[in-house]
Amino acid sequence: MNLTQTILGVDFPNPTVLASGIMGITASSWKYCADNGAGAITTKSLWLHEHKGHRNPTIIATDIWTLNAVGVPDAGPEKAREEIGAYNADKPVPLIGNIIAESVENYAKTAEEILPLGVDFLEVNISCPNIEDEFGRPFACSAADASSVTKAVKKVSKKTPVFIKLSPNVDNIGAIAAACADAGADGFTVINTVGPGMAIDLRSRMPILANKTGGMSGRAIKPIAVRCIADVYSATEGKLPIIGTGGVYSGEDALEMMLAGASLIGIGTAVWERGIDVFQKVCDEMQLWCTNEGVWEISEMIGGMHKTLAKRAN
Amino acid sequence: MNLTQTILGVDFPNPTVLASGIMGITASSWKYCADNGAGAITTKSLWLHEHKGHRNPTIIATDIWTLNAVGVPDAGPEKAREEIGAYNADKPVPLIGNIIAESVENYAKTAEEILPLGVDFLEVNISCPNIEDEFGRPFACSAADASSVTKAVKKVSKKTPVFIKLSPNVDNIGAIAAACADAGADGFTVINTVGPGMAIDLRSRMPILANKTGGMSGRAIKPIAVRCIADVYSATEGKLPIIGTGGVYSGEDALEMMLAGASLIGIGTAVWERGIDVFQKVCDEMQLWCTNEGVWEISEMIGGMHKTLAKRAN
Amino acid sequence: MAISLQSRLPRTYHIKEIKRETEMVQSFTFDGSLGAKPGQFVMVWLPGFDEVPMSVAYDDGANTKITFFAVGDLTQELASRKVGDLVGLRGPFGTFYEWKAGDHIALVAGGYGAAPMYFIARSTIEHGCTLEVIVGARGKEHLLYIDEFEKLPHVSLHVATNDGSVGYKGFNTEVLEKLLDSCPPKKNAKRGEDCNPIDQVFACGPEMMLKRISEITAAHKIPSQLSMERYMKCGFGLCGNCVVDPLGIRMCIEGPVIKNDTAVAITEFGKYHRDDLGKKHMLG
Amino acid sequence: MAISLQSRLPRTYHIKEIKRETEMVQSFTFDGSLGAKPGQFVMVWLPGFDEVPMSVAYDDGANTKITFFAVGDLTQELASRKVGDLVGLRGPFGTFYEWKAGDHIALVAGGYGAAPMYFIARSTIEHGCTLEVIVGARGKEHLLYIDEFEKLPHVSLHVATNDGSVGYKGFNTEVLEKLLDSCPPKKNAKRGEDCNPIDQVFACGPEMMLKRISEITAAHKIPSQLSMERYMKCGFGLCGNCVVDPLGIRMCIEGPVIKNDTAVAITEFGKYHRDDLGKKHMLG
Ligand SMILES: Cc1cc2nc3c(=O)[nH]c(=O)nc-3n(C[C@H](O)[C@H](O)[C@H](O)COP(=O)(O)OP(=O)(O)OC[C@H]3O[C@@H](n4cnc5c(N)ncnc54)[C@H](O)[C@@H]3O)c2cc1C
Ligand SMILES: Cc1cc2nc3c(=O)[nH]c(=O)nc-3n(C[C@H](O)[C@H](O)[C@H](O)COP(=O)(O)OP(=O)(O)OC[C@H]3O[C@@H](n4cnc5c(N)ncnc54)[C@H](O)[C@@H]3O)c2cc1C
Ligand SMILES: Cc1cc2nc3c(=O)[nH]c(=O)nc-3n(C[C@H](O)[C@H](O)[C@H](O)COP(=O)(O)O)c2cc1C
Ligand SMILES: Cc1cc2nc3c(=O)[nH]c(=O)nc-3n(C[C@H](O)[C@H](O)[C@H](O)COP(=O)(O)O)c2cc1C
Ligand code: FES
Ligand code: FES
Repeated sequence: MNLTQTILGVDFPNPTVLASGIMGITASSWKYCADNGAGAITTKSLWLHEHKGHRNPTIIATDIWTLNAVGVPDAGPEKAREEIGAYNADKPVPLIGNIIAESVENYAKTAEEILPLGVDFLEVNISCPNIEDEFGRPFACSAADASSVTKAVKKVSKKTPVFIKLSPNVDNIGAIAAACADAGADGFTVINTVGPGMAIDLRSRMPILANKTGGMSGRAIKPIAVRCIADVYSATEGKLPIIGTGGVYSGEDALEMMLAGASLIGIGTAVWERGIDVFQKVCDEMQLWCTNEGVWEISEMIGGMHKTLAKRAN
Repeated sequence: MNLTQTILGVDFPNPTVLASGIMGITASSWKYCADNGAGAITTKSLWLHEHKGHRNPTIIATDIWTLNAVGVPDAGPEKAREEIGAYNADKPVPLIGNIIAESVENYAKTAEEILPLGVDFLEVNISCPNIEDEFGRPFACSAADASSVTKAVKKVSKKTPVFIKLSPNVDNIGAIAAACADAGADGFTVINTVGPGMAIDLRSRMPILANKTGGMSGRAIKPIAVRCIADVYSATEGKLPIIGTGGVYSGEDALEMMLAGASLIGIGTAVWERGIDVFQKVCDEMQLWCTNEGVWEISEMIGGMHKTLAKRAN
Repeated sequence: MAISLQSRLPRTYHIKEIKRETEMVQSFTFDGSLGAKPGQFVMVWLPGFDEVPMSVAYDDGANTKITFFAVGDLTQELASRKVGDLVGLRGPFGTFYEWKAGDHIALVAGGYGAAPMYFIARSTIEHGCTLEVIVGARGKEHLLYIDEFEKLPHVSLHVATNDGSVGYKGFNTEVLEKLLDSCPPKKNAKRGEDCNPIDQVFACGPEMMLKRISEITAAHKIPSQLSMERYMKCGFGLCGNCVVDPLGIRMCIEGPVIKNDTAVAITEFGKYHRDDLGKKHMLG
Repeated sequence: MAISLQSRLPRTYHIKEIKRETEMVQSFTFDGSLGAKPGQFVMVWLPGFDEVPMSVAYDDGANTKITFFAVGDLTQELASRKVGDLVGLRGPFGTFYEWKAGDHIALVAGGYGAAPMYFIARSTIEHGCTLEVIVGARGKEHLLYIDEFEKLPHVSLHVATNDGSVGYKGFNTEVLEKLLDSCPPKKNAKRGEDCNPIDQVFACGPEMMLKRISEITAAHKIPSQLSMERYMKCGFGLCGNCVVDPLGIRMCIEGPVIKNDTAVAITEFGKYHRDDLGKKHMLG
């Protein structure tokens, strides 16, 4: 059973991808994930300049949900150069460079900083819910803003495919994806965190996260991620690859996302519950299921739900 | 420790409320919930005319989330008259009449049908995510639409307080609440279901819900509900009562929502996991916690987080 | 594959075996167990069509069997399925029949009620029970599970047909009444002294049949357990579509198998039921 | 109140007892246990301020104790708290020290490292271990937990101060080296024949101290376990802020207590650590 795929010219040993912001700060960390089966690595979001995050608590969890408001700290391009250089010197699996900025102009500038360092895809984070106090609503909340960012980045991205990372916290994710596709997006990452959510300590009567609210991830968000992937796939007629992300814990979760339209599968929060080898486990489980069911090419699953629905409609 | 409250002139024996659409079809069902400790009852959403729901499967669940797309079936006002009449003939706890319609005009007409039957509050469901294919985006997704519905209903509601039931699936729930408050809303129910979400069967490659997607409820949505309550409370300066709803399973969950700004606590999905006596259990747990912590009036908890934050800011 | 907990999310299973029982009735066996107990039901899903409740006709820990009448949209579509096709199942839901080891039980079955009754028969016999099985139908060609019941030990099989084409001519409830009259429950009588009195009556079938059995067993002061069917959506106690007047209890949680003490308190029993909109429909 | 599982959501506890240890150091005891093992840490939250990692200084199944230096924003704020005030705790996180019953262990403590070392001392003694406890500080007035260690049985206490105000003048690592030199691990030598060789070394304190202990124990071919501190956010293996070069392992999951075999493979050990932005800061 074949888990490999070539997507926009890049070879992936398996569909699992380390999601942005998890174990994403150093080259050592990325390699540790690759050693544990990740088919690709996404960097933590990179800024044009050093950017401070929020105070702690930044990440809290129960068995049901995880809330985070790390606030996208980053030491800036100098560190990115060092870490990406170290990773590429002995690169085990493809690297996806995730960038963030506070303005359309700086998205393009950040892309120009990061592209020369050598990344296989550029992932554009326009959907972080945790820096609203600083910068206002995410760009992913408006089709016009999302499209402007896409255009600006595409203008400088040359041959590197550009994936736009979308927010589920919008009225109509399909419309936003369509606008980005029109602006030249090569693919999408679906989804960033949900909500945001809030947790309050009863005794102190205080919000627990220093930022008060934080994006929800983990098991709880999988059905929302699956629906968003299906919406984006439909809105773009299945023409653009999707990195399906949100609440994937098992091989069956990953396959469900592929049926909804994902080509690659981001894994974040499951790293704590299933361990760092969650990538290997998810691959093993995909293998097992597919072999039992007579699926020999993983790519055969992509968009399977849409194809089945279309067949029935005829 | 006192769990009773009088809100807009209505006496509630405790803060728990049966949420709309759960055990909400018949007077017998409402009384069964009251017998099991519910402090108030909300009817399933009532239409002006008979309205068909979706085919099954309409409600599916895991231990983490519940998805539903029942499609708001209702037999129309004749049945409402019979059931509300039977309930009021021997009324154990207050009754909240939840109404729904496909147009601003019909919201007002439905209110006019239901009000004479005798309900303590009118709850206006402008946030059902499961009838989009039929009627388009919910009114709760636009401040202008939400405000129009509120105005239209308030014009006919006379002395019965009007609660607007809001959707979490919007950019800025505070702005929508503020618009409804300006239009005369007397209170809010926060929140309706989240997402929507989707679940796909791997072998058949088909979406499981007949409606393909369904609103998410249960444990998974509590942090989102808490944040939405806090947003609505802030946006309306804590002046309007809120029925906090979404993922409440325990007394501590209920108290967390009260700290965020809720006066009453809707309970829906927990009815299956904790049993029909979830209302009694939640009340017992609130009692226990409050007694241990020296809280003697439940109303003292309402908006507690905002008050604590304000005190610290000074 | 055994799923230990109740599953509230359907999973599709392959049809392993199909048996045509009568013109209108088929039995499907699926390659999976949900751990159902006799009297419980599952929600049967045809992807893209609909989902309906069905009693479990047998669950041996490895396979699940259902027996169904092709009466409407979903069941007719289901009837066209072949071995190997996919059908979704979730459950098991609801209450089940309860007995004591060694009980002498009368099982009364009408329509597809024979299927769950066969499941009960096998389980109770394993616990040393002895059975009077009374199966009824319009006529010979509509009788279900007769061959299966005949093969079971410790079973006295009684057949009733409306047209008299086989067995007793008339209703199965009449057969029950005769049995109870012939050997009333004697206080302090030792078992098998004169006759072997019936300890309790289990029934599954059309509501009018159940109503009659409720009356008969109440009159004879014999406990009975009846399977009460109402319109099901969730199956796990949330939607409230299956509640009954005036108790408000849910036939998917507090039912479908209810004790006669409860049944007699349900005023709608034998009178009306509600559809998916909550609208009342008169019975009979 | 005992929380059986690791808690990843802070809960606030009342401060039950406060002890001023030195000018800069206090110990707080909270009215709750998180079931921590010696060497594990908790995240300590002051609502509205910040949250930082602290080693558990003691957990007796009912109460949790921490001992902290007031060095910066959060810790100075914490130092102003009174008995009865609320502090949030979540955890326990990370690895813990591991030993065999009867081991002869050297515990080397610098700074607040004396606090977790006291927790270890009590636990190991319960398992029949004997201990050489070596506590170091700049001067007499900065020594921690000396009284507590003195009260423990099976403990030889060694004190080292930089200024020589009490005990050995110099570093605690020098005391360790002398101990190891005086009684090297003899292959096949029975315990207590000539001297009682040390089976392993546990250390908690400033990184330069740990680095020296790593070198000393490696040279003496004695296993050691070191508590390696890095900037913590989540504490449960998600954010990646606490990973070390070049292994990529997380000091909140695969650490903070690491075996010396691992420590020697960490090239940044004793050289640099990273802040909350991932930026390197040179040590020393
Ligand atoms: C607990 C329980 C156990 C059952 N066990 C069996 C069984 O073992 N074998 C069998 O053949 N039938 C059984 N039924 C009845 C079976 O559910 C109906 O025959 C089936 O729903 C018909 O569906 P349809 O789409 O073919 O018919 P439709 O044309 O849709 O409807 C025909 C009638 O079926 C009933 N029905 C439809 N949907 C539902 C629903 N979701 N819940 C309840 N009733 C519904 C309604 O009364 C309706 O009027 C059981 C019903 C219940 C409640
Ligand atoms: C596993 C572990 C166990 C620890 N145990 C103890 C203990 O038992 N007693 C004790 O007094 N101290 C302990 N520390 C150190 C303690 O976390 C710092 O003293 C504390 O974070 C200082 O915070 P501050 O706000 O007062 O200082 P700041 O002014 O914010 O910072 C001073 C320094 O503290 C460190 N620091 C700040 N935040 C963190 C963080 N989230 N994670 C790690 N380091 C941070 C940084 O190196 C920073 O430069 C431990 C650290 C770790 C990693
Ligand atoms: C602690 C944490 C930090 C994150 N940081 C980033 C980030 O910097 N950039 C980004 O695009 N997404 C970030 N995310 C979102 C994840 O990449 C992912 O989209 C989301 O968590 C859903 O996937 P999951 O449920 O598998 O975690 C972060 C998520 C978590 C939990
Ligand atoms: C099966 C089901 C049916 C529902 N039907 C309605 C409805 O008719 N009208 C309405 O306003 N909300 C409806 N809701 C939403 C609930 O009232 C509630 O807002 C939501 O489920 C969140 O609360 P919970 O997590 O406690 O269930 C329904 C929810 C469920 C699960
Ligand atoms: S079928 Fe939903 S409550 Fe019984
Ligand atoms: S503190 Fe987050 S991974 Fe260790």
